[in-house]
Amino acid sequence: MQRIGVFVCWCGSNIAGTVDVQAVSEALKNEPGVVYSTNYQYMCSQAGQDMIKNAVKEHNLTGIVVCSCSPRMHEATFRKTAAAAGLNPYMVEIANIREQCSWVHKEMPIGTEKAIILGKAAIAKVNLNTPLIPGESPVTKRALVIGGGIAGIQTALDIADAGFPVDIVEKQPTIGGKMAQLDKTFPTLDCAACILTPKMVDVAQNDKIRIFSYSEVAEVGGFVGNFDVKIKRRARYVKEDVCTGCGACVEKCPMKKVPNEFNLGMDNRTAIYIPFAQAVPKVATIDPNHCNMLKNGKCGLCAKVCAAGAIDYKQQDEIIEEKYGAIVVATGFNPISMDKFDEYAYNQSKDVITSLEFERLTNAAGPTAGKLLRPSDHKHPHTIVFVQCVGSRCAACAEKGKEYCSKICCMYTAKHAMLTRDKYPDTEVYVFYIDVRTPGKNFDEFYRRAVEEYGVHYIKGMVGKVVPEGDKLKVQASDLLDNKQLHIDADLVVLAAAIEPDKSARPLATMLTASMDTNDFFTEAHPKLRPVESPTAGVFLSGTCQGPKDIPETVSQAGAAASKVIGLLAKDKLTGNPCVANSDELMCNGCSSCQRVCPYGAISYIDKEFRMPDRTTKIRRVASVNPAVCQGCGACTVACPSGAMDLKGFANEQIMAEVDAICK
Amino acid sequence: MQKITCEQLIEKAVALLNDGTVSCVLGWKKGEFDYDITPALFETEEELKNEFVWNDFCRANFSKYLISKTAKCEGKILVFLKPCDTYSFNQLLTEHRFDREKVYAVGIPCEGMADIDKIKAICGDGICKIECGEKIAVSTIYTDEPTLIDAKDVLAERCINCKSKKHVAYDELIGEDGDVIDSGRFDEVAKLEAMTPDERFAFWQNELSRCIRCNACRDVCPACTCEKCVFNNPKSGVENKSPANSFEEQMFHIIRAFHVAGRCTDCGECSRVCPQNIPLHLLNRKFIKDMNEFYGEYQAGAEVGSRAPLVNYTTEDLEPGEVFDRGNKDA
Amino acid sequence: MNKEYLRDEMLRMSGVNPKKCMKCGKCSATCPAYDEMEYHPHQFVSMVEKGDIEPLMKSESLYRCLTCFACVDRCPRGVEPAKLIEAVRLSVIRQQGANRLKADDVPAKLDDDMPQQAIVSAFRKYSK
Amino acid sequence: MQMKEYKPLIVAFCCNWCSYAGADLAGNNRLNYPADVKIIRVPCSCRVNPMFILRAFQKGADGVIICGCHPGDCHYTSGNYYTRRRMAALFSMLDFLGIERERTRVEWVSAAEGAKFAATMNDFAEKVAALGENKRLEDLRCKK
Repeated sequence: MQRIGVFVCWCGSNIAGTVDVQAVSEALKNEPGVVYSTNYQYMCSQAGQDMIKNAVKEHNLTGIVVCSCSPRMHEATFRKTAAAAGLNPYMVEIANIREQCSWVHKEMPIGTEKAIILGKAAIAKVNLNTPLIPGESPVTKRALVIGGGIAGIQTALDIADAGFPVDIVEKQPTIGGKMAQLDKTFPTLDCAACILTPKMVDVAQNDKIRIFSYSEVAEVGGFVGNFDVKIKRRARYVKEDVCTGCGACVEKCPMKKVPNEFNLGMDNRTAIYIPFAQAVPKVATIDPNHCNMLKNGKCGLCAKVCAAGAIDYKQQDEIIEEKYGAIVVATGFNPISMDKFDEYAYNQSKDVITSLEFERLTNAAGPTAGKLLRPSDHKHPHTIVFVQCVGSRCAACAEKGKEYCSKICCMYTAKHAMLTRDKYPDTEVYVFYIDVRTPGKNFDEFYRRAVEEYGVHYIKGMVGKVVPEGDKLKVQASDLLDNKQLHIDADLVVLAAAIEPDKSARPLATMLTASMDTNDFFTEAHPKLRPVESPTAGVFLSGTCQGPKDIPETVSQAGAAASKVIGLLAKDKLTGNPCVANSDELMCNGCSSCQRVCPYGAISYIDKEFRMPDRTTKIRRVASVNPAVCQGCGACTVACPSGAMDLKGFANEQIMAEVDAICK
Repeated sequence: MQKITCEQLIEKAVALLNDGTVSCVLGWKKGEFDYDITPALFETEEELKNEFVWNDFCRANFSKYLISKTAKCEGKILVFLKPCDTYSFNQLLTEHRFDREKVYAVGIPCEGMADIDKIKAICGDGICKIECGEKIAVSTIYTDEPTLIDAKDVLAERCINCKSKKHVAYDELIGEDGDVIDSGRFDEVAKLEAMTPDERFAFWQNELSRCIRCNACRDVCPACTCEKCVFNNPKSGVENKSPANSFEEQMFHIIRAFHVAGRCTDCGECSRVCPQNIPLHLLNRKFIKDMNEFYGEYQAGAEVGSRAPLVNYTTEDLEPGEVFDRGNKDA
Repeated sequence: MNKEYLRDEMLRMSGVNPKKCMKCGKCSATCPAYDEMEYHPHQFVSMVEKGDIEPLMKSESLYRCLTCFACVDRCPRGVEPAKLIEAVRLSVIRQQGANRLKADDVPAKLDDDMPQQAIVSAFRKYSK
Repeated sequence: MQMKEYKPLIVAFCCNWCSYAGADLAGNNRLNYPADVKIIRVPCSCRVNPMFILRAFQKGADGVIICGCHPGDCHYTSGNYYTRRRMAALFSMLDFLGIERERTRVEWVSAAEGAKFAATMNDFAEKVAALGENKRLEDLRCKK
């Protein structure tokens, strides 16, 4: 039997004004388990807390009920008080007689009656409370960043800067991501490479950071502070630690007709290749689908010319196992496929391109060495039509486009239009828009400059169709403000394709038990207050895997994710919330209902041996809750048909006792 | 009349027993009365030949027995499964309740089982002998000549509304597989739904007040496989072994139906074994009907590993307050 | 006629929700009959939403729409302007029905030389 | 027997993160609702077991209301979605058994919706009071 002390707070006149506190403490004196009951003006004051501490000692209390303000206000305070008096802090219950009683009821008798009932419910619960001790788990002081774009790079640099080792897993042969493909960045028109490549070099030179390029995450186990990750390093047929990146092999490789993915297929590369000049790590990779040596054993030229002897045709995929304390997802985005947009003739004409292709066409390291030439005939285009929102804000057909706004297109289109007019003033540039969205520092100024200073024709309306005719592209569009249909003979059409999360994100989310929205963007733990954390403890989000973002936003989110990771890794031990689910193995029948509803993947199954009454043993599959991962929502307790699953601190018995006390 | 003969099944069982595929056979044998066929475990050819029975009264669903039998038996168990039994079989596999490797399942077609109460309504009491052939021949102590009854006329309710003649799980199939049937199994539920709340209350008061809490429904139910039922567990807070009042009866049946909701395959065993003839299956069917209507068609046990509606969700689900506005119910 | 009533009629007949329109103009951009029309597809959507239907009913534009459904196919929001135009057109025909032939009057006007196709069309047209 | 003015007894299960905070806000703003409403704090609406609801009715409650975060806002991401399905099924079943449907309710109340909390409780209490005592689902033995 518990020895419970009841402490009724007046809260000045806040409670005492409508509740007869004296009557409440008197009435509760005779409840089961109560050995002491009193009231005081301010229970939360130092004097009030001392009163509680003294009573614990004097009356040997095992449980405390404080009838006061909301537990959201002072539960933590009174738990500390209890702990100071040597009691387990979870032996404290609060009866909320201020917010939910004295403040909402006006008449003293009614308020007093309800306060007594609320007090009784709290006493009934404390009678069934058990001391709870938060679990502790160690923290592996190493972070994993999945994705080596600007988001992953920035996160890794920031974490390493705090002194923690970081591994980056990147599925391409080099880090750098989409930003490495860009030419200039809005609204400042910095050269993307000039600001990105120094960061890539920093990563390469930082001894806290390891880069697993050409690699993928294959399996994730464990939980916050203790993730076990298997990383698959795909064979690149070149010894990474031996290759000097001299490029002799690339020069000699006879297979020169492989579409170059870095330039989006607008030119060719060799079968052994280094994606671009500033690649990190700067090592060659052999594309097994095109290498003659790997396909049919003939050639071997690269091995012959490699002075370092780095070529290894026998290399195999390799699985690395590593432990991590925290995981950052930075899987980024891709432009959506234009295949379904027949009206824009993307598949019919080489001169209809996406904006990312346009970036490569204007980039000095691109297929045209920075000269703006049409892909079809390498002539200078004189009339360029930009079409915005291609596949963005498209609610009609999920296969075709995305319902959301891709956020970055308005600004990069303004940039493209402006740069084109700047370099080639003889070019007419049309931008067809639905809305121009420029919320950002210096964004609207930038867009207005494109219109006012550079004379870009912004037309409110959409392009309806593009028809290739001769060497022209017949563009039919509407001008809604003039209420006219326009027909433009264009030389080049640039489509601002919507962006979508990388395809690898969905299987990764499953591995991480991190939730995703219907568009495959990762869900944040709270949309406003915890934007860089995933609901799964220890998994953080960086960059466009969480939603469309421009570079400054991505970098700030990357820094925020890093600071969360640092906060986690700085701890030696993680203290959990002790109010977690707990499965009674004797009653669990292993049906898996609880596992299905757990949003955190905290429940796993173990085969457990039970002694039967007839002295035989029986092995049964039973649920086991990982208290470090469980957040204590209780979804599993209701899904469990056998009542084996219960929630500490909010046990079935405790809640029923409250129900009984209220309904008595 | 069943299409597969008893001899065929015995032959199959003996063959599998003798070639060592299985070490025992879960089948039916005669009980105290001819219509009172009970489940039994056979271990020898002799036992099978002497006692194994297959006729219009082999109603028991063996799936649940596999939980305890697979845990005890050394080798594989041969089990005969009617189409409706295969759903329970799959559902138990979904819940990892027995080791599939330890079972050799033989699917057998079923033409529906007879309801002894319907036979008694025709022949009266005092049945001393029943023979199942083309027709069911019923002899009573009061008559010399047996009464011949067409099995179709005395089909059990659950067989009239059979949901599927298709086997969803087996290692081997004897005879031909059938199809999932678009049955009228929800008609009775819909009829109740169309009543006024007062009429419904009266209906259920009448039915549930007969409950004697014998727990037969729970004990036979292939979904009720808890190690310890919440109603037997003093820690659950709802423990009660015998009903003290009408509320506890209702509570028992509501909670039981809720606990098996999404897991119940609608095998109808609960109503079959109820000694008070309470139509308990209607409660389960109500949940099944609701969930089909609210969240899309779902048949528990149709496939192993499927996710039941109550442990699943979409962000667009209807609100609890909207459930009453659906259908043709009174306002 | 009452604006709201007319609008509701159009929405009911067409099953279109013009509120979904985000005013991008792709319907009009894609329309092959644009130059023939006084009111263009996007105007149909916006005018119906405002209840400004009488000018549409009086306009020749109704009969310039080819019902090619390009606008329906291309609309990113699934608004289906062609169905709205069809609804307006239909309501004009229905109103005209008052001073036109009734389907019952058709048989009396038939003669042996009347092509089968014309008879079918007549019934279809006058029974609307 | 002594005739007393009938006061319904209402049990409100409120999730800790939204609705309990919403109830606190109602208090902060001094928004009145009947004292017949007694709140039980649960971590999430998905912690509410149908057994708790039946238990409340058994012990003499006249109405039970469950309040949680708005769908999509659950602190635990998906708890209230499960609540929504479970309670839809349970309420439909209670209705099937002839229990008055106005005695049970699920309402989504955010931490900012103090006014909605008070209004909901006023409305619910009024509806339950109109039904009168809960005779259909009540254990008569427990009634004094």
